[in-house]
Formats: sequence, structure tokens, C-alpha cells
Amino acid sequence: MRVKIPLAICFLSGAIMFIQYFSRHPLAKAVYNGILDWWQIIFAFTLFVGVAAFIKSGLKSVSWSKARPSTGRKTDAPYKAISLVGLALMPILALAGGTKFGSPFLWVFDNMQAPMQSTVFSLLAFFVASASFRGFRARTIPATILLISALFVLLGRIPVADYFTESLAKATFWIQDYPSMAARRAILIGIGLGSMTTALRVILGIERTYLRGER
Amino acid sequence: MAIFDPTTLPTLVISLISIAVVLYAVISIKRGKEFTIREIPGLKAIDDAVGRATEMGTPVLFTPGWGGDIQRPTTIASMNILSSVAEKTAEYDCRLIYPTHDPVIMAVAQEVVKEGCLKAGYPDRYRADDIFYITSSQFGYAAAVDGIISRTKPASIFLLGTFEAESLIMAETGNAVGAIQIAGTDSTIQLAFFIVACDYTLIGEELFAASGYLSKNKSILSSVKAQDILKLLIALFITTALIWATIDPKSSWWKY
Amino acid sequence: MLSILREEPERRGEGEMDIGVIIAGILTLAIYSFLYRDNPIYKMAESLLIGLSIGYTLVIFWQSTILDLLIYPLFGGGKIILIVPLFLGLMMFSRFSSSLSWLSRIPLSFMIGAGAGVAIPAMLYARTLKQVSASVTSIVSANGNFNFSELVVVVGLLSTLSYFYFSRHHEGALGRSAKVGTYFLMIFFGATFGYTVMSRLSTLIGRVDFLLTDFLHVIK
Amino acid sequence: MTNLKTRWIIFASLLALAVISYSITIKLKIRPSPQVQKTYDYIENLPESSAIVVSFDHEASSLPEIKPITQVILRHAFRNNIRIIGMSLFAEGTAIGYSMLTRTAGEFGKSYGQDYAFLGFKPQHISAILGMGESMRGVFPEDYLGTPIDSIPLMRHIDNYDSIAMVISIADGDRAVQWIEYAGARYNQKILAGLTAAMITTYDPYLNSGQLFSVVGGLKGAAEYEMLYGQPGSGSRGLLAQSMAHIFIIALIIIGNVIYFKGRAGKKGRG
Repeated sequence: MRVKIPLAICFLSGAIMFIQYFSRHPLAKAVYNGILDWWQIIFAFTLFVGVAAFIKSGLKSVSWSKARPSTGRKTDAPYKAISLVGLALMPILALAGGTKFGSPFLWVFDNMQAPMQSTVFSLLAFFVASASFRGFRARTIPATILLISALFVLLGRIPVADYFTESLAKATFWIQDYPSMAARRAILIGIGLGSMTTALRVILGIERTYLRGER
Repeated sequence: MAIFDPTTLPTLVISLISIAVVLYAVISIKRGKEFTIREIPGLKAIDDAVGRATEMGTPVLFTPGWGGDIQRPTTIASMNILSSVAEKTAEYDCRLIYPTHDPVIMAVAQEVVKEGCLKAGYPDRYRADDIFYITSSQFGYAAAVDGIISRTKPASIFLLGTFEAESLIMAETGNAVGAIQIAGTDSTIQLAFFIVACDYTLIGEELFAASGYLSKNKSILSSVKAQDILKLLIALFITTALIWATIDPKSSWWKY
Repeated sequence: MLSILREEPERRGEGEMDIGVIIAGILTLAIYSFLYRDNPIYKMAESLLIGLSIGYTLVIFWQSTILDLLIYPLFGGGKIILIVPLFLGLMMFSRFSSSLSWLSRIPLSFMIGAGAGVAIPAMLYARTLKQVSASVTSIVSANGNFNFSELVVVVGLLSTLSYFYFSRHHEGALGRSAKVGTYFLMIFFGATFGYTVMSRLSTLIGRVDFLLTDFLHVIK
Repeated sequence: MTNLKTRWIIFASLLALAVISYSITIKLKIRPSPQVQKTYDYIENLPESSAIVVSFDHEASSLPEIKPITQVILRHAFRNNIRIIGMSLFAEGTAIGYSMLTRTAGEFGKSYGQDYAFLGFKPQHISAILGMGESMRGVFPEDYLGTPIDSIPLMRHIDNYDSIAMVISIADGDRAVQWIEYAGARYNQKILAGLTAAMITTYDPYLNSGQLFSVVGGLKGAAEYEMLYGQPGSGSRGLLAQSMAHIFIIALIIIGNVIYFKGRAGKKGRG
């Protein structure tokens, strides 16, 4: 029963979602939107479970360090504490001052969370540089093709390149629009097929890795 | 209001053909028909990667990326590989760290790893705390994984799933600590970054085939076979349509 | 991000410090310290980012999902059917008990199944059908000229597809075709890398702009 | 040299390059692209106190490119005493749009409600775009700050696209397409797009067909516009920094290969 019920639910919900795709009957759309809402609701509860586990492990390491302060071992306790404070702060601010424009909640988002997020994003510029230095060596024929193609497009896409020559930019677009596009299409077709067979196995209950783990 | 939406007819036809081909492949393999999968570079490396981490006494890190959710079949394919990796880490008694941005993926991954440990014969080596949710924020997740990589210095890192801009942030940090990195994704843009930064990269569909190759699971093998049959049909379709289009440029029966 | 554009300038006199900009600037530098190596300052910023972003997500989900999709329609609008997802959602909490944890597989299987059901037609349409259909064009253009570019597309597509042929070893004709496919793949990867670099660099320029203009006032 | 040291050198060089080239203000002497020229001319020749809609249809992450474009267009419009109605079809663009609009308005001493207003965010973007063709009051009964729209002087004589000279969609995705396909096609509204560099080619078909009036794209578009406007700003600086960093990446790839081939030749020599 512990396996059969989930399998049946999986099949039912999968089959319903599959069939509704081909219908434009209002009922089909209603079912689709309903299931999406349910999905969203269950996701939110799962999020609470995930966050609860996060808090639990955080509290454990914070209290552990208090209990044994003299061991001298480096602990994560202060950092976990920072995370937990940050985690608690946002809901408290939201409760106290709302989430509208000008609220403390948004102030913290704008001045703390958002700048950090965009800074992490901008680390990419540095990592693109270090990867470029290391990853484009012309060791083999495919690697050489990779190198030439990258150099060509990079040159053609220097923001000011087309003030000097238009033919380079044109060649760059040709590479992107034809040979590169061809390979991309083949990759996408393959992914479409792989996704389809995987999803089908899931619905039919052949794929059930997620259901085991039974002791 | 019509029940059937005629604009979806081509999709319905290709869906039904695909389902038929998959069922055919499943049945023929059940009847004992044998077939092999070509070698996929990078898969052999998985075994070595776990072995390497064990020897060096460091953990193995596995990330499904920030871009996916459980709805995405790529995530399921990634779970299949996770299952093989979990079995090996349990066998070698090597720690497996799995940080994720999605609580549902966390829950499913816990089941998968638990099963892997069980299969290996060491159910007690399953550590739920190591398969954990961090944050749903894309760059919060990237920052956290970067931190984990720099602190635990895993000898082997698996980046398998759906990635977005965080791909290279994690892969370059992994490279800086000297980890062997095996990547695979269905995000075409990120593939380019993985190819440049990682030791092995499973390209698109290879990720799906890889799970069959590793597990030798007959049902996965049969769907790989089905994918191949469909690819042949597609190639045939394109060639025919192309010749047709060249002879009769006004025709458009292949346009959907 | 938003920090670049905080409050209206008229509310802030010359020389007056904006506490938000200072905090944002310090946190920006703290994250950048990771480029040197992992260190306690980075670790603090990282922990704060993790905590804040989880808190932020909780608030957003509480408002947009629990209140808007569940509580209001269920208790305010009388949509009794919503008891079902409420119940399924609560089942997820069974994961904290070892004997009942199998219950959480019921909502999980619902989510996985529904996702897979949508994925089949959606993936086949967007990833396969659309791409196949877009690849077919006459290799002789309207004025009778031979269309080399389209030929390249077809050769590239078919050879790359053959690279993804798994159930035979890549020898003989298939091997040669797959090899050509790898070359096309490499062209794609190289071009994509080159194409994406510019937008990655602009993220750095955005932070440099913030640091020099708003934080350090080096640029007016 | 260890791997780590090489990384540090690369990182430090890139940072130094970005900071230095961003600090330099150059007066570009370039010929602006026809699209940017067309946009500039159109706004330059709009009669005073015409109204335009600026829709902030983007996420926060594309701000580095979006901000210079928006800033220079807003400045140009305010300088010519054109009235601006701001709004957003992308939740993340809302607060950004409001701040950017009020900030630029402050530079020109414009007052809220008279010279500009911000209507806020609307989900269900297609119905919002269509609805605005009938009645903007219907779509936005109150503005972003909660003021009823009828008590905003600027909005008193504006209720649909008839009194709007142009809609400028600042987009990092395909939101501008919906402006083109709904406001443009159904209500004959003139549409302009301010785009991230990566999105420009996506809009080529609409430009060619004339459905899209013109495009200001990427830092390059912003820099060209700033040149026409006569005041180099973050676009020009960004363009220089971006180009320098771009060339730096190319140099790294080449240096990497030179080192690799030198190392290989050395090994061969010894072997």
C-alpha cells in the first residue's frame, strides 16, 4: 500500500495533466489551473518543511557550541546564528511594517539582500575570465574548433567592433544563425525526446526511484 | 466549446507515436531482446570520482542546479544518477553532500539516497542532514554552495540537472579547490560554460542516457532505445520534407 | 540592484550619508573578498544572505500562496475542495517522523506525476516538433540560387543527431557522422560562450558603477 | 606559478581594468546607429507637454544595462518638457522604475502629478495592455502611491492611447513584443523598446516590419544616445569598460594558448 497509493496518484495526476493539454474546454482549463494552485500550495508546505529542517540543524549547531565552549574546535555556530537571525528578521519586519514600498522589509531587501545577490552574480565576470584562460587550449581538433568559434564570436561582439568593420559582425551572426543553431536544435530535439521518455516512465510507474528507501 | 483543441493535433500525433515507440521498446526488451549503449565519456569517471574522494578522505558534492524543479524530467534523470552515486558512496563509506534550492527536490533526493544506501547494504550510512535545503534565491544558493565547496574541499563534484547563471560560479570554485567535476545539463547556454570549465560534460540527452548506462536498468535502457528510434524517424522526416521543399517551395505540410 | 537607485536625491543633503548605501557597499566588498579566498567576512555575508533570502521567500510564499491561494479562498470564499491540497501539504510534515514518513510520498507523487504529465506534450512541442519544423527550408532559394547556409543547417542537425545515437557504437559511417556532429557541437559551445560573455561582464560593470558612484562618490 | 596565484592575477587585473576604464569619461565620436538617431529625433521633435508612457518591463538583474538606457531617455524627455507616465508589467521592475523616475525628475525639478506620475505594477500583462487602450483608469484606478488617478492633474486629460505619443518598453525579455502585438497592432500605438544587448536580435523582425518604431539597445545604444544628448554618462563609461573587459577576455584566451604551446614545445625538446 505504501507504494501502490503513491503510484496510483502519480498516474492519475499525470494522465489528467497530459489529457488537458489537448483540450480547450473550460473544464480542462479549470482543472489545469486548479492543479497548478494545488501544486503551489503543496510546494509552500514543503518549503516550510525544508526551512524547518534548516532551522533545526542551525539550532543544533548553535546550542552544541554553547554546551561545550571549551573544546576549542572551530564551530559554525556564529555563522549559523547570523543565518537564523536573518531568517527570522524578514518575517518579523513583514509582520510589523508590511511589504509595500517604503517598508522596512523592502529596505532590508534593497540594501542588503539585493546588493549581495547582484554581487554574487557579478562574480561570474571573474569566473568567465579564469575559465577563458584555462579552458580554451587547442589540445585536440574539437578543442581547436571550440577555441576558434569562441574567439570569432568574441571579436565580432566587442561592443565597439562594428564601428570598425561590419563584415566581422556579419560573420558572427552567420555562425550563430546557421552552424551553431543547427547543433543547438539537435541538442533540443534530443532533450525533448529524453524528457518525454523519462516523464512517461514516471507516469507509468516504471520509474520509481523516489518511492523506495524503505527500511 | 470544442473539447479538442485542433491546434494541438501535431503535438498529439507526435505524442501518440512517441508513446507507441516507447511501449514497443519496453515490451521488446522484456521479451529478452538485448542491446547495448555506446560508451559515454564521463560516465566511467563517476566510479573513479567517488573512489578518488574516498582515498583523499573528502566528501563528494552533488548539486542539481538552481534552474530545475521536480516537474522537469531532467531533475528525474539527475536523481537516477544520484541513486548510483549514493550507492557507491555508501559502499566506500564516503560522505555525500547534496545542497538544493528546492524543498521538493530535497525530499525526493532524501528518498533516493536512502534507497542507494539500502541497495549498497549500508542503510546506516544514510545521513538525512547532508541532503538539505539551503535557499531558493539563485545567487544565495550559489554563494552557499561556493562556501561549502571552499570549506569541505570535495575531491569530486557532480553538477547534474538544470542550471542557469550559477553554473560557472560553482564550477570555477570547484576547479579552484582542485575537484574533479562531472557536469551535465539540459540548459544549452550553460553547457558551453561546463564544457570550458569541467572535466567531463554530459550534453543534453546524454544525461538521460547516462542514467540508463549507470544503472543498467532495463526500463531506462529501453527508453534510450525508443529515443534512438524516434531520432531515426525525425531524421527521415527532415530529409523527406527538405527534398519536398526544394522541389515544391510552396508546400508547407511540415510547418507546425 | 535596487540599491543603486535609492531614495530621491532631494531628500538627502550634500555630504549626508545614506546608511543603506554604506551597508550595501560593505556587503558588496564582503562578497568580493571571496575572490581572494574563503574567509570569515565572506562567510558572514554568505550566512546573512542565506538567512535573509530564506526569510524573504517565506514571506512571499506566505502572502502569494498560503493566504491568496489557500486561506482566503478556503475560509473566505468557501472553496471547500482546497481542503485536499491543505491536507496533502500537511502530509509533508510526516517526514519528521520515521514511522509515518511514507505518507509524504503521497503529495510527492502527486507533484511528480502532474509535472510529468505536462512535460510530455510541452517538451515534445517546444523542444522537438518546433525545432524539427524550423529546420526544414528549401536548399534552393526563390531566385534559383543554391542556399549554402541551409545546407549547413541540415548537415549540422543530422550529424549532431547522429552523435546522440546511443544504441550503436560509433564506428564506420555512424562514427564519421557523429564526429562531424561533435564539430558542430563545438562551434555551438564556442559561439554561445562568446555571445554570453558580454552580458556577464555587464554585471560587473553594474557593481563597479555602484561602488564608484554611490558608495565612494568617485564619479558624479 | 600556482593555479591560485594565476587566478588572483586574473581577478585583480579584471577588477583594475573595470574600475579604471569606468572612471574615465570619454566623449565618443561615433556615428550613432540609425535606430538611436531615429529615437532621439522623434523625442527631440515632440511638442512640449506631450505625454509618453515608460513601462519598466524588466528584472533587477539586468539593471546594469537597463539603467543607462532608461536614464538618458528620461533625461531627454524631461529636458524637452515631455510628461512621463511610468508603469511596470514586471513585478521586479516596479520599485526600480519608481526610483529611477523620481530621481531623474528631481534632477530637472519636475513635480509629481504635474510632470510625471507612476501607475505601478499590473499582472496579467496582456489584459493590462489591451485595457489601457480602452481606459487607463479602468486598469489603474490609483497610482503606485495609492492616490486615486482622478486627483492626479497630469492624468485628468489622459485616458487611453489616443493621448499618448509613444510607449517605451524597457525590457530584458519579450514583454515589448506584447506591447507591439497588442497596443501596436490593435490601437496603432507607437512602440519603442529599450533592450538589453542580448535581446536586440530577437526584435529584428518587428523592426523590419515597422511594427516596432525603433530600438535603443545595450550599453552601446545608451552611449550613442548620451552622445546625441550631449552629456556622456554611465552608458559611455559602461561601454568603454565593457569593451576593455571583452578584449581582456580575448587576450586571456590567447595567452592561455601561448603558454600551453610553449609548455608543450618545452616538453618535446626535453623528451
